[in-house]
Amino acid sequence: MSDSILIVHCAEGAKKALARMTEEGYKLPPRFKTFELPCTGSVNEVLLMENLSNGAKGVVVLGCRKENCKHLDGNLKAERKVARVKRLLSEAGAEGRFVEMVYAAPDEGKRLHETLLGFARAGEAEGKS
Amino acid sequence: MSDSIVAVLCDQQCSSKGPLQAANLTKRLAKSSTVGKLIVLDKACQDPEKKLKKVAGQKILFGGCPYLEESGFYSLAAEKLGLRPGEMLVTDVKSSILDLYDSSTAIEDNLIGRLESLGRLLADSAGLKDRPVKLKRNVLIFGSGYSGLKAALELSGEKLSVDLVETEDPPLAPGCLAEGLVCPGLIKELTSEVRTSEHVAVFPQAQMGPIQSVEKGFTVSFGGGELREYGAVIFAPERSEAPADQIGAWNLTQLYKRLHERRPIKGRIVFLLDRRSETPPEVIQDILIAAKVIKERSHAELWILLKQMRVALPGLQELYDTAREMGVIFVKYENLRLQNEFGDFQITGEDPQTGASFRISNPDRVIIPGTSGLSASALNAAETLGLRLLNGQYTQPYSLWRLANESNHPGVLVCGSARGNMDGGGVAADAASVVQALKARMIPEGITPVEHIASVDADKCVYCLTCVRVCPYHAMGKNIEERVAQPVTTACQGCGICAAECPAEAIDMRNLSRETVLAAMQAL
Amino acid sequence: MIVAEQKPINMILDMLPENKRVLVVGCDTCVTVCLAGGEKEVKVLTAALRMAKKEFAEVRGLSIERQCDGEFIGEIREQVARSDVVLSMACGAGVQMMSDFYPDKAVLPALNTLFMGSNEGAGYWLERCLGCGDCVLDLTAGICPRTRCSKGLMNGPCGGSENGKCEVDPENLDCGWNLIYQRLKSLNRLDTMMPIRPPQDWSKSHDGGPRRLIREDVKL
Amino acid sequence: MSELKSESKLEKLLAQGEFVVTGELGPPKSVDMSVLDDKIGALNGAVDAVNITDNQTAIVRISSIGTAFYIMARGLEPVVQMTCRDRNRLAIQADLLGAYLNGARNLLCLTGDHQSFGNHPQAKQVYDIDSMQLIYMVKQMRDEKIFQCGEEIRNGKKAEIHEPRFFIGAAANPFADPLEWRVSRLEKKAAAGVDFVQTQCVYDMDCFRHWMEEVVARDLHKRVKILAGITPIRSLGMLRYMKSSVAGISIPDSLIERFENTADVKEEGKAFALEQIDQFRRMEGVAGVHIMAIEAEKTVRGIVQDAGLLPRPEAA
Repeated sequence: MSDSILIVHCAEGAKKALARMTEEGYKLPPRFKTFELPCTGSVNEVLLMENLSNGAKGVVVLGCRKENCKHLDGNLKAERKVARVKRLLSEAGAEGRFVEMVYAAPDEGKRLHETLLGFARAGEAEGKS
Repeated sequence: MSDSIVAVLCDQQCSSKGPLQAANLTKRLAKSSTVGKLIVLDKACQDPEKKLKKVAGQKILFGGCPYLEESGFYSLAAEKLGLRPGEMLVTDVKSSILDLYDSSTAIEDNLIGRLESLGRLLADSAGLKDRPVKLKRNVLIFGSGYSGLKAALELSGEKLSVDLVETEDPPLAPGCLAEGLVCPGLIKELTSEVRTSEHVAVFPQAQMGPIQSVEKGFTVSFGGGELREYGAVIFAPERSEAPADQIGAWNLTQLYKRLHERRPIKGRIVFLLDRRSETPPEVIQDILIAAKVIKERSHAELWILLKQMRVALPGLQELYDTAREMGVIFVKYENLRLQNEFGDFQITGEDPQTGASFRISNPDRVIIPGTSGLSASALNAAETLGLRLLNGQYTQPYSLWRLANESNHPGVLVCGSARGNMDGGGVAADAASVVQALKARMIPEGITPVEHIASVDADKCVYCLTCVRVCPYHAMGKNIEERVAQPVTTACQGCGICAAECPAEAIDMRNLSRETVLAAMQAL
Repeated sequence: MIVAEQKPINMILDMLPENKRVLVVGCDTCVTVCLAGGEKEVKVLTAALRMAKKEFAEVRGLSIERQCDGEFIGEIREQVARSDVVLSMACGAGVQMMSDFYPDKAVLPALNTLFMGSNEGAGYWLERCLGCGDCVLDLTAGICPRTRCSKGLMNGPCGGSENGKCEVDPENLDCGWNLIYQRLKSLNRLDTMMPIRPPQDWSKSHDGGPRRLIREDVKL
Repeated sequence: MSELKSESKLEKLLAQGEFVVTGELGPPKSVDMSVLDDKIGALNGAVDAVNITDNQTAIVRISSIGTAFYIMARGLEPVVQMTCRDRNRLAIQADLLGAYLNGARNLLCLTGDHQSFGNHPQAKQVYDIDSMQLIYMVKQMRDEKIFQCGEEIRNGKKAEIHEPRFFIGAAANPFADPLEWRVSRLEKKAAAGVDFVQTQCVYDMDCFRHWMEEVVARDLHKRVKILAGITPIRSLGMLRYMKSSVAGISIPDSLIERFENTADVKEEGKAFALEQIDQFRRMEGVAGVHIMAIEAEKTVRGIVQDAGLLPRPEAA
């Protein structure tokens, strides 16, 4: 297992939130990788599970703010997939891997940065213990 | 066309980073299975045509700063290099790579991973060869109120034929005529114009079934089982205002009605705003106009009590000032109490800015705007037609990324009251903007499907209809003869939700197939 | 269709032997349509097993057209030969066919097979047929009393019918007999509810032993 | 007086035109006989016959038939309740033969509460036949002298026929939905061969009256003796619980109000029961009352006494 954290984000609000984050000067450690999809609604369990089983430490699904999905409720659909994968991981006892859903608006650079770093820190703490 | 991908990076140091180590990157990229060539451009924004001529006709992965995208540089470059959608991929390298990571040693790794990942996506993509689809040149308008009539007339002027459907009686503008809210002279004028227009057909008291997306627009079923085809649909239903929540109070509809009938409104009048929720600016504007009319007609004492006092609309400040000049008393309140003891009615509260308390004794009339939304029959119609509702009230989802008049059916536009609380001027402007959006859809060249359109592998499809159920745009249909799901390419918005939900993995998004996406993610 | 749901992964892990080669086999028919055991679910389960706390020598996945038909099961002979355990994501019929075909392999079920039913909308399936072998839908307005009534009554609603709901779950479960009554009423056929229906011939159901259907007209 | 169908005292009293009173006894959950003896003492002489419930609300208790033998030995007449939940047609017929052999003469045919309400919700339900089919089966055994399968009830081809002759009862619920079909359901039970019914406990007198009017209009009261159900109100909580959580019981708001505004709920409950008995006695088609004082058998005698229905008549 590598320590990389994959951020799968949509091409709308979440993309803009990431851009805003970098514009504001908040930086991510290199273990974070980003990948763009048209909408987080196109994320499913296969995509999350295969990324994790292929070695990613964690996958963060980053979507638009809840009521703001361009495709109506793609982000909410993604949240349900993330919830199922969380359950699968815990049932399978797949320790040390995680999956999270994050909603971000394009004006939330700082908060997004804190949230993402939080996942990295939580992962590290787990690794040490 | 050569199979290898050409990566082009801009190295103008607009961002704070140092120059790209082009030679080093090229060396490392040589191992790549997808990216064949790397070109580092200095100041890509300045005439790259010459520099890129050599690679014209190859698939190009372009990376630069956000300015390139904003300035329309990419589309210009694609045009000049003769690249169709699917043959060029662009990425905001400066902000998403160079600025994202604090460790400068990691930048190179990330950049390579990124080029590799996007290179895979591009390598497997295909240039778009879709022919634009021409929509049928007729429009269905649901609702014959002010905005419906206005839109019908504008469209008929464009030689588009319009079917105007009204479920109530009389067949044209029943709501407006019943309430007399909008100037009756104007309504009469519009209705007679519509009646005489050769391009507008009126369907009184029609019963409609669900709207179904098809390639050339929509089919709509009518009462007798008749199926008609349209290029576009406008949903312009009836709005209604809920009664004021205080007994004896008026809502705005009741107030307008009295104003319209020129019945006197005298004495101490209190507009009580923000009682339940924040009052939208257009309502404040309405109230100021009403206040002005009342003041002009009688010696009323007018109070406007607000909690929020948002001034957002252009011209509102002006109205506000005017009203002040007229002697309307504006009070911002907190801790408001309404007391009614044996007919002795008192409104008390505090002004949070001054801290002073105020008391209004025995007002002659309290006007509390009710929440405004679609009427019950309009909501019913929206449900029947398959339109999604927002907060159970409006058909236009509240989203930063959607056009103001889009419904969840691409090509079904919502208009007037279906978009919320609007005054007369707003409705007219709204009708005009819907007509504009619709004309853009019906341009003679037709509409081109989006790049990441869904495609169904007929061999894998088990015809379970999961995709048909989950598509937010009703863009997935059934191919009854082949027994497979079939996307309506003109309605598909390329969100990929159907592909994610398909249990047989039979759906792929064009230029974004699941194998490519996974491989690209691995490349990171 | 046959409706099934996945067993929790920890239960699947409990039955799988450690350090063996596992082949996860999906079925492209009913269980794909009810989103329990199609190609997508095979991939999800395969990935989950690879990450699980229990170690396996190998986890691979594939899906075949129908696990209730030997023709298709035979097609994966080689893949099965290269593994120690087959984890079937088909209904109970498929699991049994699979173990009939590969008697020297452990064939384990990944699903709980639930019922024969319909898809009532995204994420909602409803039992509609018991397979009792003695259909009475002609008498009950096309609504099966044996399936839709919690007690499988045959002669009208019991006293637990309130506001059209069944007392067993008054929030979510329709009273089957109320549905029948209302439909018959609207068809003006309430008279069909009055004759006393005799006790059912359960020998045509499972109570007559595992059922076999043999049709001479289509035999080879 | 028409010919009697059984040797039941209950049938005789009804045939004599007496306003009968039946009670109900829920067998205990253990073989602690003292509880049973207390209940027997409370009901002995206060009612004409006593229903013995059959695993009521799907909770395991002493069997209905076993308890019936016990109370018969102590001078009470049982009404054996028989549900379709736990037995198939073989077990039911065998149990009926056994019950008859030991002297039981009244039978109440019920569908039975769903097992999900009881203490074994994981149990497999039977429901091989339903209450309607049960009624018809018992009637066939008595009048046509055959088992459900059609065989005659005798030990061999040359042996005499000895059939069990039960006075057949059933439940009727005028308050469940669909309301307008409830009289038809009674009519169907009458056609199946039921001799008497005991109704769900009545709280909504208007609804009950309406149902009775329709019953009388269809002459069903002449084919089936109707005993109106009464469960005395013992607490406000019980009343509210029944309104909110028990299907097939109708409780008008006015009744809840009445009990909210009373100081002594138990006294008021008794007064209400007495009012009801008074109204039932004057209502056309009602042949008696069935008092279901669940786990409060002690209160029955007082109610019957104050209603002026003591002492209970003897069968001629």
